[in-house]
Amino acid sequence: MQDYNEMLQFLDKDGKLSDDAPDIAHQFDTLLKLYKAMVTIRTFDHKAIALQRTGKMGTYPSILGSETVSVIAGAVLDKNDVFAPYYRDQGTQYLRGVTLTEMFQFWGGDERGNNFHNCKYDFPCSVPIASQALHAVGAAFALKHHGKNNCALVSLGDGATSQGDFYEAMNAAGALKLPVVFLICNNKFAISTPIEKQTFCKTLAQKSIAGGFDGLIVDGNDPIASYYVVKQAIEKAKKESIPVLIEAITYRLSDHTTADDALRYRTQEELDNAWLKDGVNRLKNYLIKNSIINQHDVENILSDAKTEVKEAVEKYLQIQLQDVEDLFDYHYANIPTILAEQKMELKNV
Amino acid sequence: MQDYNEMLQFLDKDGKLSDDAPDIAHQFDTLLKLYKAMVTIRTFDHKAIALQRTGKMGTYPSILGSETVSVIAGAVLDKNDVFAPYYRDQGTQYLRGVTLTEMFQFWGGDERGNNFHNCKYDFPCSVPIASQALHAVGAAFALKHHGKNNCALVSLGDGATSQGDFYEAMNAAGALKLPVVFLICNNKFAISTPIEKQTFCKTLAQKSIAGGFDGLIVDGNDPIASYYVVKQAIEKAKKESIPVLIEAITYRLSDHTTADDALRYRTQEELDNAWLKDGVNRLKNYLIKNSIINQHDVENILSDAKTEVKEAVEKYLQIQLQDVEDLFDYHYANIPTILAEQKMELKNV
Amino acid sequence: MSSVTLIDAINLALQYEMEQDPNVVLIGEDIGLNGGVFRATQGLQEKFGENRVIDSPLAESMIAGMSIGMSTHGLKPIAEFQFMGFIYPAMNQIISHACRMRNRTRNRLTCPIVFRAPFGGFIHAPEHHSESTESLFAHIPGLRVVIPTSPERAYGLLLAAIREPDPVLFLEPKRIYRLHKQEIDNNGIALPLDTAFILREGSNITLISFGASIVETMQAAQELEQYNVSAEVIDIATIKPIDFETILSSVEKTGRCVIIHEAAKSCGVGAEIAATIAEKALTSLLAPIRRITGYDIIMPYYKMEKHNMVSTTKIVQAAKETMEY
Amino acid sequence: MSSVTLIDAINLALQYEMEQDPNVVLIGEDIGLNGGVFRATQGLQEKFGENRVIDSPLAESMIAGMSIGMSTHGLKPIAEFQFMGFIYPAMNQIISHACRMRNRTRNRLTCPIVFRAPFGGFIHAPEHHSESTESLFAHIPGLRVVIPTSPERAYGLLLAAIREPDPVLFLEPKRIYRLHKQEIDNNGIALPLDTAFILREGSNITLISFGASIVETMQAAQELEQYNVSAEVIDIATIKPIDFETILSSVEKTGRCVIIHEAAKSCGVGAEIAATIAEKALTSLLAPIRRITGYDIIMPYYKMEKHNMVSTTKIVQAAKETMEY
Ligand SMILES: Cc1ncc(C[n+]2csc(CCOP(=O)(O)OP(=O)(O)O)c2C)c(N)n1
Ligand SMILES: Cc1ncc(C[n+]2csc(CCOP(=O)(O)OP(=O)(O)O)c2C)c(N)n1
Ligand SMILES: [Mg+2]
Ligand SMILES: [Mg+2]
Repeated sequence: MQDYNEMLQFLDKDGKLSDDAPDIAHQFDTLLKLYKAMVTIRTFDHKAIALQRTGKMGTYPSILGSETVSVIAGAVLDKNDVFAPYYRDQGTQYLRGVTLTEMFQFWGGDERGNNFHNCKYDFPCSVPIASQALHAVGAAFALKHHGKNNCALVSLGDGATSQGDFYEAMNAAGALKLPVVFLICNNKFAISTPIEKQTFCKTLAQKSIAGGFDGLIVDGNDPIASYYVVKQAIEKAKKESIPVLIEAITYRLSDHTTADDALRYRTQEELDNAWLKDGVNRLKNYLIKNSIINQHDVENILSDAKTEVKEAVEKYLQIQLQDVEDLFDYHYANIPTILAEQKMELKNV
Repeated sequence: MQDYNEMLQFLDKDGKLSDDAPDIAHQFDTLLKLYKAMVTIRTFDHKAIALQRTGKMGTYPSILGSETVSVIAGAVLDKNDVFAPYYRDQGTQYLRGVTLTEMFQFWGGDERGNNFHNCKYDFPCSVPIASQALHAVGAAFALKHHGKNNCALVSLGDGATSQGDFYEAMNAAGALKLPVVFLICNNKFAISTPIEKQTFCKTLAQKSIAGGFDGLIVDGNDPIASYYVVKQAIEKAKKESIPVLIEAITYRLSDHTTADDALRYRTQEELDNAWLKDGVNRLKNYLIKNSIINQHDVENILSDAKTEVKEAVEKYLQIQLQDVEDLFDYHYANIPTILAEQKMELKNV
Repeated sequence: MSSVTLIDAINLALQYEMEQDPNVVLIGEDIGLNGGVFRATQGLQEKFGENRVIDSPLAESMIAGMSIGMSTHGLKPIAEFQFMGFIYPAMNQIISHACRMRNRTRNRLTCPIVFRAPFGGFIHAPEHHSESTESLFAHIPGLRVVIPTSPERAYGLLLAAIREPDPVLFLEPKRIYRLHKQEIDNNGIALPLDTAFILREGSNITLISFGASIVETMQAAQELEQYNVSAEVIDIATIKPIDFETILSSVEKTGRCVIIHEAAKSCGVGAEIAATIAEKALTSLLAPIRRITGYDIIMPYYKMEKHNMVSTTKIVQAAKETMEY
Repeated sequence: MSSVTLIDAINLALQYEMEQDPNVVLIGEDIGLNGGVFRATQGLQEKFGENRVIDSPLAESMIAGMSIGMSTHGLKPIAEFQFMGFIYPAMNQIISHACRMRNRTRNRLTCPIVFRAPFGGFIHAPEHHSESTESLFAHIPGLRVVIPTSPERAYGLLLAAIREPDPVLFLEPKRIYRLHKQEIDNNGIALPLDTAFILREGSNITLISFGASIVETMQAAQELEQYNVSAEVIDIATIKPIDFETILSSVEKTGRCVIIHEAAKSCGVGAEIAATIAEKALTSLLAPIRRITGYDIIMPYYKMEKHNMVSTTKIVQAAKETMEY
């Protein structure tokens, strides 16, 4: 493993595989699994936006354009690793075991969506930018302290690399020699702010130098390179008990959230160009080219995804509202008198 | 100018000047002036500790061991540049025009010590670690905005490089292309925490890469190299309107403050070794070697310094306490009713 | 004269003062081309350029800290925090520096900064987008905290905040950003920063509120008429310093009072108002002071947040109970 | 039994619980070899090793943020902030995460963290070393705030804080760290986290305080005897939640009360106490509630700080005026 100043890519946007491609390029079972997950997430995403538009969900941040690396991180992480997501990590969360229903529920304004039933030790999405990086460092400390050979992976946006917490986390993870993978999803924008206004750095990977450890750049839309890099990073982090940073280059193909209108600050042309690099299509074409799937399979996969999402939506829409008690009951293990009183007060309204 | 991974040094600890030494090595007027200032600051420092020990001043952070680079920064800065000090910057402050009396007064627990009469636009010492870095960036923005060809210089300790504000300042100064010099005084300790526990980085200079700009390392006890590097950095910052970082390697020859006992966490031997590299002695020997001063001059310089410090102490000790009104009158330009009432209340106690 | 919403009024005031004073600059996340997430700064970068409307990197401590350096060196920054829930990374800079610079330098360096932040709940936004933690700031010496509740007051108070030589936290009740329009004259006239507004005169009870809850408070006052209760409504508007003169003389007149705010009850601003009334107007009180506020809980995610909102019904009921006491 | 100071008691409690519970770890600046700037953790690194007594890099947001990750993943971190004046960089982590994790995950992830910080003035320290901003934290849902005022209570309350399954801000009145010694039994018995302490019974007036001001409050109670005033003294000890049962029943008995704290008055914890008394015990009040507190100012540098301190004289005077009302 080495520092990269150049973006690692094996499968280029036109579907050409480079000669030095790693093993994963031929592990078609895995790739197919990844593809299916990506399609599911893209379908989920589409539906989430539709639910928002029809008033059945609130503000939602689409992951369109970053599914590839997001899904891959979920695939590579071990069950006993810890994941500290930001809010645009549906792909990773899905493969960690967060159910689509839980995701709808969370974005639907219901805390219970964070009560993950299949990955009890993952963090919920963090809204305050970069703050979750420190939680990952703390979790990695706990893992190491308890003698586990696991790591914590934290994901962040490009904008997050301007926040103090991101650097404090890198520095501490380095100083305390903790197995933390910093996965930066550089989708080129922080809401409307383009990466050029965010930093004077040529790459975000170089920021890892401030923590004293390696930083790699990968084409986050290249499934082969992303898988390879994320896997290496996680292995290195665990083996050497040391942090690693990955900058995954993607592009936000959607508005920032359903409350945003990206055409205020970027052109349709730029967006159209970015679509040409889309990772999900790239993987699909690669699988077709290698005769792993055909057009018919593609349609089946999509329809399976639709079914899965539809079922999740149905479940979501059937969820009963919480009791008003729930507003009070999760603040403390031992509820203080004043809260108990206020709870009674509300119940009597 | 280039990135240094190695510490720049021209005058080594044994007083040997390297062949490629820059002009400043022969600008003896300047060097003599610097030497005098260093002696004054060392004398001031000594006295400040004595005043603390005798109950005439509170907690005080000695600058012993970092006078060289501190004085040099003050000498190189232009009057219209802006200085944002941390709390161990007596050398720079002195040459900026902060009077010794003002310094005694500040460390003597009196806000009026911050009302600098000769450098009205410099910031006062900042106690919350690294926070002042952002003020320097803001001031640099204002300077540039008003079309001035000046820079802001912020000094920080090595410990300060773990704080988020330090990185946020670097990143913003880079992104906004502002003339800011980050001068890190790496005296090897943050109170008891050695630099090895502070970060996994080999150097602190490399942290500038996270801001996208150059970082240099200099022997902060080498007056020739320090002068050369600080001057180049300031010039570059102004000329290119860009930040630059300097890591000045020194060693804290004193306790952290008068409230600390460094022998709890480091050995006398380590301290004795560090004394061998002392910059003030190094400059003295160099000046003597070049026949700029002789032993007699050395004594005169010291005795002048003592006189200057003594006068400052006398002035300090004669300062009347503030009126109790002063507790209220500097919070707002327009005093709110409640404060006016509380002021009356206190006056009537 | 033009008919504008509260958020339009903010935009107008910003624009007015930027035209008058070349040292006024705006800094914040996405405030340029995008005009801010609520469009408060819409059109201003186009008009005043990137040097006066600065799209900053994403870092709140930096935004506050840079504003400090800008303000001590001749500029008048108006810093936008995207939501009040994201102001916490800037607490150190605000508390330890912006509010202290004047005092620690005995007037030498000062921080004429306006920190703007939308606050309050019930816009169905994700977590951290519904904060009302104004009382944290109302405790901080050296700061002013101002909250407008109408387009007119938004315009006049923001102008005053910008012209004030000290840091002002200007909290904007986002729920009522676009609630209704009002005719305002873009005449550059500021309102005072230490005077509460009597929105409605009354003789039986004083309802004291601020922020978006003013809406429910005014509705409650209206409803109380049915019960022959004449309610006086005070919008305290300046949370620090609070205009106790207006409050006390009203309570002395009515003898009864209900304090209303959206923030959590314990150690909220309502506590200070109640405490001061109890200190200075105890003998005028004909009934205990009531506080109708948010519960001492984290703002629920939006599916349930309405339960934590102050409602007209709750205010009316508290007022009636106070009357019947 | 050993005779110890307040700071010794803290050390003892830390040591006791570290021995009992291998998941208890300490994290902070200079807490290892150096034993912390006040020596609260003296000897603990030697005893428990660098993995349980972690000398952290210098970054408070990091200390709080790491503690969150540690606590959600099986450890019980006790984080030290060197002074309360340096806690502000950690506000975002404390408010937005430590206090919210349980609620937002419906009990799935929890944050049993103790945040320790020395607070209060009059130790002649430089700027930012004399803060009393406890009311900022007392407003935050999900947090507990605890302040001991004797070696015994420091020991028992700290043990309780460590064992509590939720975040506790444990504020240590540094002025009285070494004021006097007390015999304490190192028996691992914790005190409740929601109960005020009646330090002195009395029948004429209730003096309510917390933190170092307890010293002056007790002196005042003593002095008041000369004037035949029998003062009850309550150390509220838990600033959040406050034990209003004890407070209200005392005020109902005495009918008079003075609240004392070092922090600035406006929106201080005293406001909440006064407001609640005014709400729930108005009819018992024979005189207005008085607050004797710091002024609404920045703590002066130490040459003048005494003027901002609560004094026995001021308390006695306020109590006498209250009695004569
Ligand atoms: C501390 C903080 N400040 C501001 C925001 C508002 N905000 C939400 S997302 C966002 C942009 C984040 O950009 P980036 O990190 O690049 O992630 P992306 O959304 O592009 O995936 C901002 C400013 C926030 N959530 N937290
Ligand atoms: C935000 C903050 N946290 C903690 C402290 C307490 N403190 C004062 S000096 C210091 C160490 C600073 O070390 P360094 O930056 O290396 O500077 P030095 O004192 O060695 O010159 C600490 C932790 C502080 N002043 N500010
Ligand atoms: Mg982005
Ligand atoms: Mg140091």
